[in-house]
Order: sequence, then C-alpha cells, then structure tokens
Amino acid sequence: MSEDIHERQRPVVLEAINAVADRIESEQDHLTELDSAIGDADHGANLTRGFSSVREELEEIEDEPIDAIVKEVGTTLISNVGGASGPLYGGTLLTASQELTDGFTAESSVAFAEAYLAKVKDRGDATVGDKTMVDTLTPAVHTYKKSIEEDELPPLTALAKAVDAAERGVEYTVPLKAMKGRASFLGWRSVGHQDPGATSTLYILEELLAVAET
Amino acid sequence: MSEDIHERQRPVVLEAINAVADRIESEQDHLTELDSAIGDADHGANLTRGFSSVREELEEIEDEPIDAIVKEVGTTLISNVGGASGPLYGGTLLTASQELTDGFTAESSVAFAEAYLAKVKDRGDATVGDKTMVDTLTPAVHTYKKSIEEDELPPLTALAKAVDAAERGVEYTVPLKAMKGRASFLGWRSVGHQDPGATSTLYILEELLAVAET
Amino acid sequence: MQKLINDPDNYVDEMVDGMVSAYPERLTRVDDTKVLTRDSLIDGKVGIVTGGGSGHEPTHAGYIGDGMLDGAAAGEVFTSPTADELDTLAQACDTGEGVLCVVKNYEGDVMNFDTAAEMAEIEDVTVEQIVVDDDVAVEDSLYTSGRRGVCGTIFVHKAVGAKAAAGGSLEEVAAVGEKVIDNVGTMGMALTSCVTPAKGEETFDLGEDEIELGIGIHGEPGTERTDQLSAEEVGTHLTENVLDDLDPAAGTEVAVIVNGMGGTPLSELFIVNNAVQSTLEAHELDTWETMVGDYMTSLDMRGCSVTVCTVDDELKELFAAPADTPALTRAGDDE
Amino acid sequence: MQKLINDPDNYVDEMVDGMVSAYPERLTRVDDTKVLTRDSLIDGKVGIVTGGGSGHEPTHAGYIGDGMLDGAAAGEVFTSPTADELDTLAQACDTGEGVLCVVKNYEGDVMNFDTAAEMAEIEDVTVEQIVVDDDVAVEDSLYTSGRRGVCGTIFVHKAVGAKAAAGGSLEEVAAVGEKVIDNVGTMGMALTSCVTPAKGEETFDLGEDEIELGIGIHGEPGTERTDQLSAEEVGTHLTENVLDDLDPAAGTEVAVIVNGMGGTPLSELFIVNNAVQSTLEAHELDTWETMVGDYMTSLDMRGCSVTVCTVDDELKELFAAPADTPALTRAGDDE
Ligand SMILES: Nc1ncnc2c1ncn2[C@@H]1O[C@H](COP(=O)(O)OP(=O)(O)O)[C@@H](O)[C@H]1O
Ligand SMILES: Nc1ncnc2c1ncn2[C@@H]1O[C@H](COP(=O)(O)OP(=O)(O)O)[C@@H](O)[C@H]1O
Ligand SMILES: [Mg+2]
Ligand SMILES: [Mg+2]
Ligand SMILES: [Mg+2]
Ligand SMILES: [Mg+2]
Repeated sequence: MSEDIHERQRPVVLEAINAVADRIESEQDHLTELDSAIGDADHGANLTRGFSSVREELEEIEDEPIDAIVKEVGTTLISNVGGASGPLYGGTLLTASQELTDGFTAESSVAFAEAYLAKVKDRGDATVGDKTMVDTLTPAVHTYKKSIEEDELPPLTALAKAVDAAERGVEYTVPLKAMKGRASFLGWRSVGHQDPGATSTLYILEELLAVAET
Repeated sequence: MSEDIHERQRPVVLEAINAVADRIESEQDHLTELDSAIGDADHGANLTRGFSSVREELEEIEDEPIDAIVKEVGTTLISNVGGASGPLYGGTLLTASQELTDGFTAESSVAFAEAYLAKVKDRGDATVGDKTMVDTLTPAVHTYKKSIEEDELPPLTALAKAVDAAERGVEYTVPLKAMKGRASFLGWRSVGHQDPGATSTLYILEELLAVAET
Repeated sequence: MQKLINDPDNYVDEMVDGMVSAYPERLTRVDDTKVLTRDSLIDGKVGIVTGGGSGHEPTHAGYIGDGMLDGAAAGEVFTSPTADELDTLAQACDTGEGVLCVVKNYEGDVMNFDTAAEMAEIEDVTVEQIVVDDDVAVEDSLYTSGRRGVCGTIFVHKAVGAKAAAGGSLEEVAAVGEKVIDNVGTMGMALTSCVTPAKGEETFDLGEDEIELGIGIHGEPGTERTDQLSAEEVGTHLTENVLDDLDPAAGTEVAVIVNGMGGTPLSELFIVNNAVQSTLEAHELDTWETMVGDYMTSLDMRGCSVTVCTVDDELKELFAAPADTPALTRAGDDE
Repeated sequence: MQKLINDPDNYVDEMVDGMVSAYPERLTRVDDTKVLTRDSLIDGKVGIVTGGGSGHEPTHAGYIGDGMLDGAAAGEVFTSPTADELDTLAQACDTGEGVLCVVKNYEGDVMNFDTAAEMAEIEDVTVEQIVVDDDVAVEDSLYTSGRRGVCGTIFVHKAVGAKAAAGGSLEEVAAVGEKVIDNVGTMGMALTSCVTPAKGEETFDLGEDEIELGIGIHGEPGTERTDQLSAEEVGTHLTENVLDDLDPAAGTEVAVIVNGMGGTPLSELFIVNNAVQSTLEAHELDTWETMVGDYMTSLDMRGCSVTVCTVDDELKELFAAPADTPALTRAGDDE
C-alpha cells in the first residue's frame, strides 16, 4: 500500500522538481540582480547550477520511493550549490525527507514542512526578521499547518494559502535590516532591498502549487 | 667688448627662455596628446617639468655670460626632464653653448645651430626621416645657415625662414613610419601621426623668433 | 568589460588547472574536484587547510607549501566550496594528526565546513575549525552573522602553518590561530566594483566621484558610500578604524598588510602605506613588519584594505618562520 | 578614473617614501633623489643597478635585496630617470668592484644611462651597461631603435644578481646578463589602456570588443589592434610569437613568466597559463619553471605578457639561487 502511494505520487513529484528547475533557471538573472544589491551577485547562478544538476540526475533515481528522491535532490544540491544556499536548500531536504517514508499525505507534508523550516533556522542560526529565506518559510509553514490541522482544509487549498503567506514574507524582507547572511555585512544599507533567498523560496513554493493544481 | 655683447644680449636671452617656458606650459596638453597616440603620453609633462625648473633657476644665473646661461639651461633640463627629451634637449645645449663664448653673432648662431643639430643626431642616432625632432631641426638649421652664409640675410630674416622650414618639417613627420624613439615600437601604426618632439622643437623656434622680432 | 577568459562556466576549473601547470612540483589536484594539495604531505604534521569562493587569488591555493597550507578547496567565484569537496580536502590532508580548517566567517563557508567536518569524522579524521572574523567595518553582535573574515586570514595561515611545521599538536595549532584572530583587524575600501566572469559587468555602480568604504572581498557594496578621498585620507581612515577596534597600548608592536584588491597598481598601495605608517606612529605603535601587495583580492576590484595585527614574541617568531609557497616566501633567517 | 593618490605631481616621490616605510630595514633612499639602495652594500661584490620610469612596480626597486639588485633609480611615471640620478645611483652602489647597469632598451634610458656612466667614470667608478631588448613584437633593424626591453629583464636581474652574489667579476656578471638577453623573448597584450596619474584618463581608446597586441609597458598602443580573443587564443598567440623568435630546439628547457600588467586578476593569468604551457608542450619544450604574477606592470593596465627564456645548467643554477627581495624570494634549497 505504501508502495502504491510512492508509485502514484512519483510523476507529480518529478514534474514538480522539473518545474522548480525551470523556474529557477528563468529567474536566474533576477535572483542575481537582487543578490548584487546586498550580496555577491551569485544567488541565481548558485541555484541554477544546483537545479540543473538535479535535473540531470533525476533519471537515475526516477524509480525510487518519494523520500529517496527528495533526499537525492538534497544531496545533489549540497554538492553543487555551495555558498549559503547549498546547505540551506540541500541539507534541509536531507533531514526533512525522512518524514516522507510514506509519501506525501496531509499529515506527512506538515511534518515535512516543519522539519524543513526547523533545519533552515538551525543551520542558519536565523530567526524571523533576520531578512532571509526564513521570513518566507515561516509564515508559509505556519499557514499550511494551521490550514490543515485546525481548519481541516484540503492540502491543495492549504498550499495556496501558504503561497499567499510566503509572498507577504518576501515583501516583509524589504524594509528589514539584515542580521544574517552576506547582507548583514552591509548593516543599515541592506534596508530597502528584497532578500534573494526569500525570493527564490517563494518561487519554489509557487511551482509546487502550480504542479499540485494540475 | 665681448663683455658688452653679453650685457646687451642677456635681457633678450632671458626673455626668450621665459617665452619658451610659457609656450611649453601652454602647449603641455597638446604635446601630451600627440605623445598618447604614438608614445607614452608624457612629452608635455616632461618638457613642462624641465622648463619650469629652468625658470626657477634663472634668477641665480641672470648675471652670467650668455654661454653660461645656455649651458645652465641644458644642465637643468638634463636633471629634470628625464626620458628621451632630457638628454636631447639638455645635453645638446651643454655642447652647443660652447659656440656662444662671444654671445650671439650671425656667425656664432650658425655654429650654435649646427652643433646643436649634430649633437641631437649623434645622441639619438637619428637621421632625417626617422620621425623625430631631427626632421624639424634639419631643414631649420640648413635654411638658417644658407640664409646667413650664402644669401647674407640678417639673422632675424634668416630665423623667420628657418621657422617656416621647421613647420614643414613637422608636417613631414606625419606620413612617416617612426624609426627611432618610442613611436618606432609601433611600426606601421605610427604612420599618420605627428611627432611630439618635432612639434615641441617648432614651438621653441617660434618663440625665439617672436622674441627676436620685438 | 573584457576579461582574459574562455567560457565563464569553466573559469574556476581552468584556473585550478592553470595553477597546477604553473607549479606542477608544488601542487596536486585531487581528481574530479577543485581541491589542491601540496605535492606530498609531511608525516606527523597537523594538516592545515582552508577554502572558500574563488576570485581572491592568490588566496587560497597560492599559500600552499612549506610553512603554510597543506591544501585548499576552490569554490565557484565568491561561492563557498561544497561540503563534499571540503570533506575530500580534509581527508586528503590528514596524516593522522588531525586537520585544522581555517574558515573565513560567513555562514556559507561555516555551514559547508561544518557539514564537511561531520562527514570527515565519520572517516576518523579529526577536524578542528577556527573562524577568522577580522573585518572591523561590520557591526558585530550576538544576533548577526558577525564580522567577515578577510585579509587578516593571511596572518592566521602564516601562524598556524608555522606552528604545525614546528610540530605543534592540533590543539596548539588551533590556539595560535585563535590568538591571531583575537589580535587582528582589517578594513577595506573600493574605488570601483569588481566584475565577475559570470555577470560580465560591475556588481555595483559607483559614481565617478564616489568610493565605497567597508567593503568585503566578494564584490558586495561596503558599509558606507562617500565622496572620493585622497590616498592619505583613505590610509588614515582605514587604519584609524582598525586601531579603534584593536585598541592597542602605546609601544605595542604590529604587523601590517596593505592589501590590493586586484586592480590597484602597486605604486598606489605604497602611497597609501605612507598614511598607514604615520597613523601607526601617531598612535605610538611600533611597526615590526609591513607587507604591501595583492594578498587577498576581489577579482579586478580597485581598492585596498589595511590589516593590523598586534604581535608578541610568539607571533613574531611564527610570522618570521620559513615559508615557501607560490604567493608568500620567508627565507626565515634574516628577520 | 579614480586613483588612490594625493597630488599627481608627488606620485613618484610619495611612492618611493612608501616603499621605504614598508621595508625600512631593506631599503634606503639617497637624500634628495628618487634613488633607492639596499640597507648596506656587500663588500667586494659587483654592484647591480637598474632604473627606468615609474609605473612598473614592483619593478624596479621591488627587486632590491640579497641575490638581485643593489639599487634602483625611479624616474617620473614612464619617463627615464635623469642622468644625474643614475650617476648618484651608480656611485652609491659601488664597492670598488664596478657597477653593472641593467638598461631596458629605449633611447631615453640608454642616453641617460650613457651620460650617467660618463659622469660616474669621472669619479673612478667603473660602469658597465647591458641593454635588454626582449620584446619580440617590435621590428628589429639596424635603422630603428630596435626592440623594447620588457619583462625578460626580471630574468636578467635574477641571473646577474646571483652571479654577483657568487663573487663574479664585473665582466663575468655582464656576460651572464648578455646570455639571458640572447635567450629570452617576450610579447604582451592589453585589454585596456592604463591611466597615468598625470593624465587621469586612458592613454589610448579601445573599443569594447577590441584588444591590443604587441604592447609595451608604457601605455603605448601595441603593434596591432584586433577583435577580442579568448584567454586560450591570447596565451597561444603570445607564446607562438615568442617561440617563433627564439626558435628553440625540441627538448630545450625553458623558464616562463606569465606576467600581469597591473589590473589583471591573478586567476586570469592562471587561465592564460594553460594555453602557454600547452603551446610549449606542442613545441616539445620542457618547462623548468613558471612564474605567474605581476612582475613588471604598466600601472593599472589589464592584460598580460608571456616571457620565455631557454635555460641551460648555468642559467638554471643562477635562477634557482637564493634571493630575498620584496617582490621575489627564492629559498634556494629545494629547486
Ligand atoms: N544564516 C542564514 N540563515 C538563513 N538564510 C540565510 C542565511 N545566510 C544566507 N541566507 C539566505 O541565503 C541567501 C543567499 O544565498 P546565496 O547568494 O546563494 O549564497 P551566498 O550568500 O553564499 O552567496 C540569502 O538571500 C538568504 O536568504
Ligand atoms: N633617438 C631619437 N633621436 C631623436 N629624437 C628622438 C629620439 N627618440 C625620441 N626622440 C624625440 O623625443 C620625443 C619624445 O620625447 P618624450 O616623450 O619626452 O620622451 P620619452 O619617449 O622618453 O617618453 C619624440 O617625439 C622624438 O621627437
Ligand atoms: Mg550570494
Ligand atoms: Mg613620451
Ligand atoms: Mg556567494
Ligand atoms: Mg616617457
């Protein structure tokens, strides 16, 4: 039965990974632009390098269970991205994938999201308001969890609400002074700029939603 | 009597030196511009540095005989100009000043001019057509000598003719391929550019004429 | 902006090859990685490694050799190497005595080195990490990433390399590294942004009459933009800020680096050095050694940084000890 | 274009001061001149001096020290020093064994050195001159100034310095200098012009997609302007041209300098080095040593030059001999 769910979800998961890779590639310049203003102008290149490698390695694992696929995505990101976003986007998947041994269910997806957020905060020693991807993830994960667990909404609706929340998180980074990441080196000069990592996190969530909706 | 001539000519010589210094300063940018095209963009600065120093040291020697004054101008140029033009403008005066022990006469001025030209050609191992100051000097000195010795014209008229000849010398450098000096390193690319040293030599002759005319 | 490159995507790969082909008897490349190690390890010596983004040459691999580093990992331009490359690096440089990683403070580097250390310990390689954070321009607090690691790292490499060469244990070597870190400060400035091979244009725009103060080494803007300053003002300002942070007592001896960011003529660095030295003198400090040159760069950025490290007899001995690397050599006998 | 300067008129003067304040135990400035000498002369050793325009740092004074130069005179930017400064230099570096002047071929330098030699001989100082003319880009003929002296001069300094340190006579020292001159060739290129402090803007204009081949080190345009080339094409072209001139037999050993012009990131020089080495290999030459870095610059020019010198046992021994100068150090034991 649990094999069933892996079989069933695999095409969607693979499609989602491809969609994310496409989106990251098409936003590469924009992400780099954001990183030029308060970082070192490589966020777009870093993620593109990572997700292109993921796409290339997908074939080798396309028969694996969901958790193994997600874990492999993490491993590939770790060994191809580098910088801050490598461990933050890759290492987190390694840990969070452990929640997916039975594939994505309403329950496991909440656990996955929570584990992912916890790992980002832990790895990056970052909290909300530090002007990082944590600002996008936190409201998104909170909204998703509440929509499922309290409001008992279907996962798709919950995800849509989470994306809305994530969008606000991205906007929220603009007026903040960066406390973590390269932007923190700029001190007050970081105020008024949108965080690149917060932005790429939103794009990923948007793609997950788009694929889930089809 | 020979002291008389030194007394008499001294104001004119000092005025001429000042006029040359003024002219070089005001042409500094233009000379450097010419040197940018086929050299190393410093001919204006080199000569300005030299002639400003000459002006400053003039006070100390303004009671000396003509030949000593000219020699001192040479020494000062040698120790302040550097580059190719230092020895070429300075060392030459050192030698040629020996012709002026009795001040400037029609005769001694020809000897001075010939000694000066000979020394430039010797020091620089340059000949007419090498695209250097020799191209200006040669027709000027030849014209001056012939005007005085054959045509028996007064020195002022001879000098005016020499300046005319010098002008043609400058124009003549434009189509030439440089054989000597930094411009020679450019080979054929030097063709079509006017030589800076040939140009500054003309300016000096023009100032000598202007002062002599007053 | 023109660059002497082939395909920007192969920039780091080709650079690493170029280093090996320049120094084939000094450097070895670990297959399929951007990890360089010295030709052969010294038995019984603690391994000294570092790594970080590329674009800072001669940092990092330029300091591999006797008396300094055993290996270095090159990340993409301005991007920390990945954890698995750092793990390979640590394992390649271990002779059983453990490996000290010199990390420049930035989460990207720290997180990747952390992960690498975990991976290496699985293979029974003991890895210690020291984190250099010498950039006094950056505000430091418990709640931020803290200060960047920049050119002061060169002093750290020199000290830990000498200590390891002298037979120091992993603990002792790490301790002298921490000692340098506690006593060193740096501040930098830029006249122009650098141009990364990937982007091909300037990372930040600067008006003709503007400069950036408090820059790092990744083409990021500085902490402040001001009107153009003279070399004297720049040298004085940077040195004063570093001294403000270090606050050394009068009579203290200091070692100094006037570092070029890659596109600055050496002559300009010497001109800046005059102001650096007079500022030190005004504070009654005693310059024990000065290094002027491109030690940790930001590609082709025009600008400089000033590093000051207060030294005692132990550090002087370590700094003066012999070293033989492509980018830094100490004869070790006449200092 | 912004520069780290104070008053452009004091550029060289302040730079010379800055060098002395960086290396007070190595360098001494002769009062009222721009002449630098080593802290103390070595009795009984032939004096080795050089000089030329400034803007080529670390050339010239950066090579003063054990095993290389005893002194150097700095002219204005790109302008030969005056004869009286060169005379002072020669006199300051004579211990009675005579002085060898290493001159880079250009009439300005040659004429001023000539005059200086005459002046020095009056004071009973024997002065020999050797003229380096390694730039293969320049057409050579009896009727021209001949070829420029450029980065191959570094090899000359190293060889004559080592020979003098080993006790060679003035004649012997000059002879090894001539030997290097006979066996060395260089060619350079520029991506951008340099900017002199006096002019404050580029000496020549280059389109975004153009480069100059066959440049010298004075910001003068090259012998040819072409479309942009890749690092590989540049490295290959320069090396091929040098080899064309040297025409070494297969199997010959060579020493190589991949020299940056001042504004080139070191990483780019390493990328160029790949093509240099493969070209040498293609000609079946054996690279004995490679130096990659800024050895003789043209202020902040972006670009590079490639120098190749064929070496025999004598030159290898001289090149590998110990040297301890600010810009070049050889431990002298492990080569
Ligand atoms: N300590 C941290 N915690 C959480 N997120 C961080 C942290 N440091 C950086 N980030 C995120 O990483 C992004 C930058 O990623 P990237 O540019 O790829 O790496 P790098 O900063 O190493 O160049 C930032 O915009 C920020 O969202
Ligand atoms: N060998 C030479 N013989 C005669 N004139 C020369 C020679 N070399 C250079 N010159 C003259 O000197 C001028 C250049 O002077 P300048 O720019 O001051 O010196 P440098 O070439 O050392 O920078 C040239 O334009 C040329 O007229
Ligand atoms: Mg970044
Ligand atoms: Mg000139
Ligand atoms: Mg980065
Ligand atoms: Mg000149």
